[in-house]
Amino acid sequence: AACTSGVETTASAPPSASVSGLEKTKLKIATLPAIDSAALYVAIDQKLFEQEGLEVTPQVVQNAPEAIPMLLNGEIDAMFGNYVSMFAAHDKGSLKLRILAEGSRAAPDSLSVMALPNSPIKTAKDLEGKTINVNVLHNFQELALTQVLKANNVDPATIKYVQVTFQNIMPSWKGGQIDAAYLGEPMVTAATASMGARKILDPASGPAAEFPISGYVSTQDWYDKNPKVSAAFQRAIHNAAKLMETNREAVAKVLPNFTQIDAATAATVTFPYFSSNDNPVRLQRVADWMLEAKWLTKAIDVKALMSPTTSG
Amino acid sequence: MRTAVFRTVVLVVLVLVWEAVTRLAGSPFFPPPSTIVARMHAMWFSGPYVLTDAAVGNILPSLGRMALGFAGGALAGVVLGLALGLSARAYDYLDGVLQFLRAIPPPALVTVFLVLFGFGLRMQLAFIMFSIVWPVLLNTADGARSVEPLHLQTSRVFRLSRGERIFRVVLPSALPKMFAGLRLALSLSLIVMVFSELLPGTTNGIGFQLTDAYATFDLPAMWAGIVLLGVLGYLLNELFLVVERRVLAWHHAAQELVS
Amino acid sequence: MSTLAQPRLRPASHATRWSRRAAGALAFAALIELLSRTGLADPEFLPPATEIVGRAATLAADPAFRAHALTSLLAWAIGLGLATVLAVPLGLLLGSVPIIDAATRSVVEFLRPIPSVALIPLVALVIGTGLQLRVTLVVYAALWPILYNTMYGLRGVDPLAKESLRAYGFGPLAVLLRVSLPSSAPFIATGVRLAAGVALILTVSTEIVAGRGEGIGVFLFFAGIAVPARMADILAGVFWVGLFGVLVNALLVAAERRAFRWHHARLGVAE
Amino acid sequence: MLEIDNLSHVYGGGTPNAHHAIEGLNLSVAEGELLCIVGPSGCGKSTLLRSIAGLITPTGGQVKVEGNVVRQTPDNLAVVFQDYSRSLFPWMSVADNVALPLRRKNMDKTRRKEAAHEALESVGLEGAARKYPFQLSGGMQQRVAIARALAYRPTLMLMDEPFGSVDAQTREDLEDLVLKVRGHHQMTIVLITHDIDESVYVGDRVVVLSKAPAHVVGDLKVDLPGPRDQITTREHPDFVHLRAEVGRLVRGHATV
Amino acid sequence: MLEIDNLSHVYGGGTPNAHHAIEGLNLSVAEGELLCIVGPSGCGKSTLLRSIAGLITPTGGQVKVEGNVVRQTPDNLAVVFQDYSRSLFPWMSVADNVALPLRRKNMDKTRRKEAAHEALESVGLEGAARKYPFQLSGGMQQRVAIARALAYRPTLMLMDEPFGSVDAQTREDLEDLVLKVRGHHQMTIVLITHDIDESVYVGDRVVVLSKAPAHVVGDLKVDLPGPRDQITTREHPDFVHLRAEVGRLVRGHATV
Ligand SMILES: Nc1ncnc2c1ncn2[C@@H]1O[C@H](COP(=O)(O)OP(=O)(O)OP(=O)(O)O)[C@@H](O)[C@H]1O
Ligand SMILES: Nc1ncnc2c1ncn2[C@@H]1O[C@H](COP(=O)(O)OP(=O)(O)OP(=O)(O)O)[C@@H](O)[C@H]1O
Ligand SMILES: [Mg+2]
Ligand SMILES: [Mg+2]
Repeated sequence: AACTSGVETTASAPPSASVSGLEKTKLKIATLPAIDSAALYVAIDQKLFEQEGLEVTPQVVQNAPEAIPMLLNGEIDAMFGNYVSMFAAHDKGSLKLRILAEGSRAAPDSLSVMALPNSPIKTAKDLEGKTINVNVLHNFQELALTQVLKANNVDPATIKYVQVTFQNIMPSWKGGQIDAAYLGEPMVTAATASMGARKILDPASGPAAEFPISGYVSTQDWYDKNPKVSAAFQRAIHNAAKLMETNREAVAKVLPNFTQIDAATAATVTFPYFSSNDNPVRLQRVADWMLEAKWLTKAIDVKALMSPTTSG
Repeated sequence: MRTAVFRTVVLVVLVLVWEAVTRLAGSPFFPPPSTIVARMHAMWFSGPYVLTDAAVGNILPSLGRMALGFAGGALAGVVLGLALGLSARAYDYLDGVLQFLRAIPPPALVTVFLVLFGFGLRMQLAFIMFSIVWPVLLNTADGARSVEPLHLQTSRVFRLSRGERIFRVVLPSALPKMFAGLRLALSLSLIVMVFSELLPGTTNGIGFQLTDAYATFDLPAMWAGIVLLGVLGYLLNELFLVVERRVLAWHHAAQELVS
Repeated sequence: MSTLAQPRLRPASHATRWSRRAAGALAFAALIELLSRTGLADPEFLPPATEIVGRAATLAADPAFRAHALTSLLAWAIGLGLATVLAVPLGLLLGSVPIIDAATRSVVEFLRPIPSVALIPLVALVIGTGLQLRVTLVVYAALWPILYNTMYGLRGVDPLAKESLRAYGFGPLAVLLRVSLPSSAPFIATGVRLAAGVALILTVSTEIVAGRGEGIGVFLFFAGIAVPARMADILAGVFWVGLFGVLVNALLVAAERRAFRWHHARLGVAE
Repeated sequence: MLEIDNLSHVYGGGTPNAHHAIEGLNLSVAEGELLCIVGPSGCGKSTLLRSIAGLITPTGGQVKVEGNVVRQTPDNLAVVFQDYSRSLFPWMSVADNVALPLRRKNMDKTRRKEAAHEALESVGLEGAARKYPFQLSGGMQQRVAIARALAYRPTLMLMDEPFGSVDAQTREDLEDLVLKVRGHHQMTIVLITHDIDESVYVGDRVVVLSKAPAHVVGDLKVDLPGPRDQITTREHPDFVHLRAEVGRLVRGHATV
Repeated sequence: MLEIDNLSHVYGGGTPNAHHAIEGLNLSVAEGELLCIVGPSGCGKSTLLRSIAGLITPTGGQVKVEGNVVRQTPDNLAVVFQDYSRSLFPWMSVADNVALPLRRKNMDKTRRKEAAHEALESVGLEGAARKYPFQLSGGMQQRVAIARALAYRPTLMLMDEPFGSVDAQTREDLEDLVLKVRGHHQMTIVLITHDIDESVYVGDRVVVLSKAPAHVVGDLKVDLPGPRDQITTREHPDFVHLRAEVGRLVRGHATV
């Protein structure tokens, strides 16, 4: 209901018929070298974009904020980014956000707070007052963990977060400079297998279960100019996600193309959930928690930034 | 006096142009200077004794890191530069390795630094020193190598000791070039200080605030950091020039013969 | 080239000098090997030198890595070239017209300490990402050493040399170009050598943060996000960067020795 | 040709170390004249020369060359500096050093080269053209500086102790060379020297300066029969007399 | 005291520009002697001095000072360089320049200062002690270099055209000063000069060098009655004779 009429007309059209009338057919999308952006690659691999009449070129960037200038000056059409960053940018007016399609949600065991085998940390309670790494401060890792800690009767304010880049997590952890490591896949699998690390807490559990992490976004401006392309894009991503639910191999096959995960690891890691439909309710949670953490200056109505799911 | 006026005029005009252009452009990425200054005031200079807690907790540690790193790096640069400039042996043994290290981008070595020095201040200082030592080293070596031959011969004839030759002849003649290196290193140390505050485990500092501001898209805060760095750079440079004018008084006076 | 040491009857031969150089490099490699093998530094994060060099050798044969390297070197070369072309005239201007130096100093000194990390998003927004981003940042950083060495070099010019030309009726510009510039050229060249290193560092560092898929920095970044991080790859990449730095420096030094033979020969007189 | 009017110069004016180098100096030099200046060490001779060349702005009075007040270096002027070794450009060969000022003369490259070689030959340095200044002895460097000035063919030539570092024989040859060139090319020459015999031998006029602050204490016309000759001129009774006279003036004022 | 044995020096040996500066030069100087060296410009005098001071390693032959072959600068040696202005340290005041070498002499600071001021006074520069070298005239700089060497009280003093840039009166005073100091402190002095009169006046012996490559072409003992005096000595018939003799030798070999 919140959507413009233009979107609704597109929405009612059958996928195959929408080939004609697209505002443009060549898209450049910034993605991250992480499992989360797999749906885009599966959609390319399985020719789902082709079916929609789109030709999508992925542009791997090293972090999401880096892509925002590219989005703003038109070097790319859309990007894959985490909601916390995107909402923050939207809130500060750096970007008029438009969510094209949901991407990934945290699956159980795809994120994990872990301790080394000989660490005194055994339970969630032991985390109190400890130092934990995050990839970027004030991001979804902290947001989710805060909720889970609260649910476990741990005061989240006592946790000391330090920003540690990916590559330096292991040396810092081994060197005792962080007490517990906040890991994502494939590090969770690797740390369990090679170091015997113990899982203390799943940050994607309880109140933060199926926590939405990242999605495909563009600017409102771009969306207004390309409503049909947006719908087609959304359909292809959702179709890919649907396919991935039942077909692990389809994912494992594309991972080595854009991540540093080899085929063997790809077969064992825990995947996040790939969203096959858009759901403003679960996404609203992220915005609300950010507001609660005072990371936003005002509430965001997430639904206004999204389109209803148009695929099957 | 005339230059002071001129300088102020240039500065004021540029700031006004900046304000006008950013207001016209209206891009959130380029807030006008008035917004930035207001933000700086709110962040750092509105405390009970001018400075806020955030200023005390971030600016001071940053300056401390910078000062220590600069001092250490400058000293290492002067010592190594003299060694390389004066001794063919030291040059042969060390030059290759130093040129190798000089080309290495410090960000690529963070893990190695982390393993060798651990989290925190030690690693940050190592990082700053490693980055700023080069301009001092190369310019000192150049200076030490281009001492007027007749000065060296004079000191040899009068049998000055090694220490006297270094401190009373080589060092003073290398000083003008060394100062060029030190001046480069000074602003570099501000830059590298910012980088060092992105390193694993940092929890305060101007650089930390600056990157955190960008990560949360608080662009006025990011610009506040940039402007603060610029102002600090300017002030430190003025201080540096005062020292330089004193130390190199003979050099400047001798130069003013012409014009 | 020792000018301070007492004259030795025979200056060290080429063979001695090269063997010393080799000894220095080997000692450095041995230090790393030792740190790693003894476990003083965790070999998982600092592999032994032999492994790094071995890995570097295989990388050289890897077309993907060669493509990365080529991209980086291109950005480096363009950046350094532009920086030199801009900084020398600017240095001549600021170094010879004190009023301009004084008037612009606040602006220049204000701009100098702005770190490239802060500039990346802003520059990217204005001129886009890709080669132009890297080159811009490289130029921005590599400008300063050349600029300052030019300015300080001008101050070291013998006033009598300048007077000599002025006395023949040459104007300030002619004196600047015919006396001040050649006289300070060796020091400017040192500035260029400094800038060459700065440019290399900036190229790779920018790529690590915002490489858009190409460049040694991107290679390093991807090696770093692998699980576990491919430290041997990272350090092998670093090895190539360092080696390139050594080569470029050696080339520039050789060029300096040719171009400034008058300078080196005169200084060598003391031997 | 050259008119010096109540010239004064103070170094470091306004500071406690202010030094009065010249005070109220008046002097005029006619076209084609060769004026020798003698005076005690540190009196202000080089300062005077620098003022004439427009290299310093005197703090008082003025210098006129061909009727124009000197504000910057006058045209067609050449200077041989006292500190000749520093006035040569170390990055150029000797020949290039000599040829460089000729760029002001609208000569093409080959002509410049020729002129430089000619000048070097005239000072006995034909063999050193391709050497660098640091490869020359002190006296040879001094001769390069002289060759550079001669090659330029100025209308006004200023020479600051130009023959101080060469042996007796070469010195005489150079003195005669200057006299010859002056005659051929109608130069006006101001030559500072400490050698009293020399001042009388080459000069049309000898001006003696007092110790600092410098002013004129003696101005003697040298009326010796020309052309001058190292042997006969120096034996001429007028020469002996003038030389004694100049000697008295210099000595009197050096020790006052 | 000083023994020079078949000395040769080639600059740039092995290159096509090799220059034979000295060839097969033999010379010995007795303790306390004042030896003057004269010779044409560029013949190799400064090169010889540098070899004695151990600043260059001659390509052939050897120099012995007090019986020891010179490999590095001998103890208690002082040099007044021909290029005096470059041999002063521009970052030090004149007094500091003179005092610096005295650190080798186990003097405390005040003694060093005193000695420096004394030496400056003796060359007539008591007023310039706190100035910097660039603030002095050429002749004054030269006198600073002389003062530095004198203050050092060396046993062997090498002087390369030390009085070339000062006026006639000061020159005579400095000549007498050197003679006086030599007498008081038992120095051996080797003095290069282009002034033939000076060589005879101050020297115990005058050695004339040929043009490059330098070797000895004349070695004259100066047997004038002491103490020497600027007026009487120069009028002495032996002086006039010797001076003519030296002149002949120099001229003969300068033009060969
Ligand atoms: N560094 C050098 N390289 C090459 N040749 C040199 C060098 N120094 C001196 N010479 C040459 O050696 C010769 C002797 O030089 P030296 O300075 O000893 O002469 P000199 O007798 O002192 O002359 P002068 O009276 O002019 O000072 C000169 O012809 C000079 O060109
Ligand atoms: N840059 C300067 N600053 C201060 N004083 C100076 C400067 N240059 C020269 N003087 C002083 O001015 C006086 C005159 O110097 P000048 O060089 O003109 O003497 P001069 O007559 O050429 O002496 P000389 O025969 O020794 O070369 C000297 O006493 C000197 O100390
Ligand atoms: Mg003078
Ligand atoms: Mg000589």
